[in-house]
Amino acid sequence: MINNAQGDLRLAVVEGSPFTQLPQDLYIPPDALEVILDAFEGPLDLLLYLIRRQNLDIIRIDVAEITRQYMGYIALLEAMRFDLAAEYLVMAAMLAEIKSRALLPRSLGAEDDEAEDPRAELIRRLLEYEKVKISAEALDDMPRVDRDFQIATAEKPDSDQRTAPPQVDLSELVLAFSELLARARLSSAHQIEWEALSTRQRMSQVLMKLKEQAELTLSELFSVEEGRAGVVVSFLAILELVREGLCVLVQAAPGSQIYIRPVSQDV
Amino acid sequence: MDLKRILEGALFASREPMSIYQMKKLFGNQKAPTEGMLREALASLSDDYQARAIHLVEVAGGFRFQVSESLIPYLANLTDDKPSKYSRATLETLAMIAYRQPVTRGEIEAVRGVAVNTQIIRTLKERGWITVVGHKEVAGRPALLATTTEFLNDFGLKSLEELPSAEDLIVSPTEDLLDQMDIHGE
Amino acid sequence: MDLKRILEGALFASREPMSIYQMKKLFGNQKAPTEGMLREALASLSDDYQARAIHLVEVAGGFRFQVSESLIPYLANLTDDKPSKYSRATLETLAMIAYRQPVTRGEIEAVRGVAVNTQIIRTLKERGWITVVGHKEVAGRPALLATTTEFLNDFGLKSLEELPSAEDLIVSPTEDLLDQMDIHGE
Repeated sequence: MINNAQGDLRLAVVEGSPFTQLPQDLYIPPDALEVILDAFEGPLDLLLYLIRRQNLDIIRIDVAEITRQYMGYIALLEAMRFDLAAEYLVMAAMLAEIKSRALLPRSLGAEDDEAEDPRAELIRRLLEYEKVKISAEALDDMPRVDRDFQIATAEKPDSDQRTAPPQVDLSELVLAFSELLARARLSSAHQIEWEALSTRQRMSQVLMKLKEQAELTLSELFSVEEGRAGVVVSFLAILELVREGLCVLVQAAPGSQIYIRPVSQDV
Repeated sequence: MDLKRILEGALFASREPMSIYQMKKLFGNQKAPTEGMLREALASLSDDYQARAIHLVEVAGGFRFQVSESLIPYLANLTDDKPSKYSRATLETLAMIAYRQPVTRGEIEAVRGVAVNTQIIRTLKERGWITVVGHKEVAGRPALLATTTEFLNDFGLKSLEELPSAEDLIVSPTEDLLDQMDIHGE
Repeated sequence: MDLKRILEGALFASREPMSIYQMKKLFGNQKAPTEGMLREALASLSDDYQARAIHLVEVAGGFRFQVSESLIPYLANLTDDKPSKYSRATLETLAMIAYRQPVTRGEIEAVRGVAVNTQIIRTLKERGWITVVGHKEVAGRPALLATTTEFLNDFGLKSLEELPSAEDLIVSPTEDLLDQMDIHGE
């Protein structure tokens, strides 16, 4: 068990080894920053991490030290031009305020102002957030349907034939898709150009054939009856499959038969 | 046919947990068994399956048969579909709703210290785990969110009280936090 | 765990009949039992259920547990005749697969902005409308989903090209979309 004096920052024990000099520990390899920012669920989470890392008790945090470290992260993140959520900056301002208050002489008749003590408020928020964080972990550890257990069912007896499956009208499907597109367009991040449906359909067909045969000659995928347009569609589909890394084309020697295969075959 | 057999067949035919009410409904116009009789038959049925790979369990929505957790590694070999994993943000939002319900999005944001993405709420609603139970009578009338019976069913719970107690997880910060950290130590 | 228990659990967890091939697949990289061993275990399992309300039966696609016909009158009391409907999430997922195939679950999620529940994929597969046509060679080798011939038949289409262009619909939402909505008017 750790036995350091509470609040003695220079004697924190991290993963079993004593730390006497915390500041160096703040260094983070630049490429890890993005990972770190992703890893935190917000300023409270970051603060909690800084506190925990030193095995400190939340209610005894040394605001000056934590502020220094927090500012260190923020400065690094800003230097790396990460888009910091405003919440991180609000927290920085709050910490700075607490720190400056702490520097003021103790009394000055401010004792009646207990409720407004920003340090107490910060500690309350940290404790509350930690509770949520731990509850979330506990929730995720609980056995969950489909992940940790399955529902046991048996087929209903024949004649009863399960209430007919839902019927879907073609227009419902189109409407669902157009609404989806409209929504995706709002979050314009997904402006992907897609090939014509005929090509995508052909891609599916090629993959389906490859599932049965594992290898096809190119000529097997073209059919004369489809005419020129059909050949073009097949050709585009094959190119797209190769481009998306779903298939490879193999030719033993120039001028010989060209084969198409799925990228890897589970034998 | 005896009561136990009827219940057994009906439970296996149903995908959703069956409540006592639904079990009574099985008998239509005939005289339905009493709740006591049903529970007795269920207990006996549960015994029958003691040594098998499936078990009768009770969750919020009623009773259902469940395949043992020990089968999961085998079943995982059958399918490509990996069960959805949820991000920390989603889990924390769900935890807030489960433990503090009914709660508004603003209240969740206040505790987590960050904005709650609309998509998280949508994911949880779509999963059927949360629902809007009303609106708070403050400016903007924000929706009050709560967990559903389906949430309890999917987590194998009979009621919210069975959720691990958040208070127990951190008893007293001053003393136990250090212990906690040792346990969860990264 | 013994073979019989594994098969029992798997058969109850599966929604479709299980073939001998799939039963072997349960064992992943471990040494799979032979067909003889499997059939022996199945026979013994079938005996275990002789006197119960469910039976192990062999159908075209393999083996499955089936609720005894004697339960039909009881189960009939449960069904209310309200026709079921697919959720919006299911329809959107199907639409994504129809229009963007072959597509991975991750790609569907990227456009929808919400995790796609395993359940939805399973429902659509069971309905016979979608199938796995391959795997994408990226981390995790996600399944590539596409629609089936049955999908085309059920929607009265000769080919996917006959799917109405959804892009056209959002170009002039004011007219077409409203018409569309009139059809279903909520």
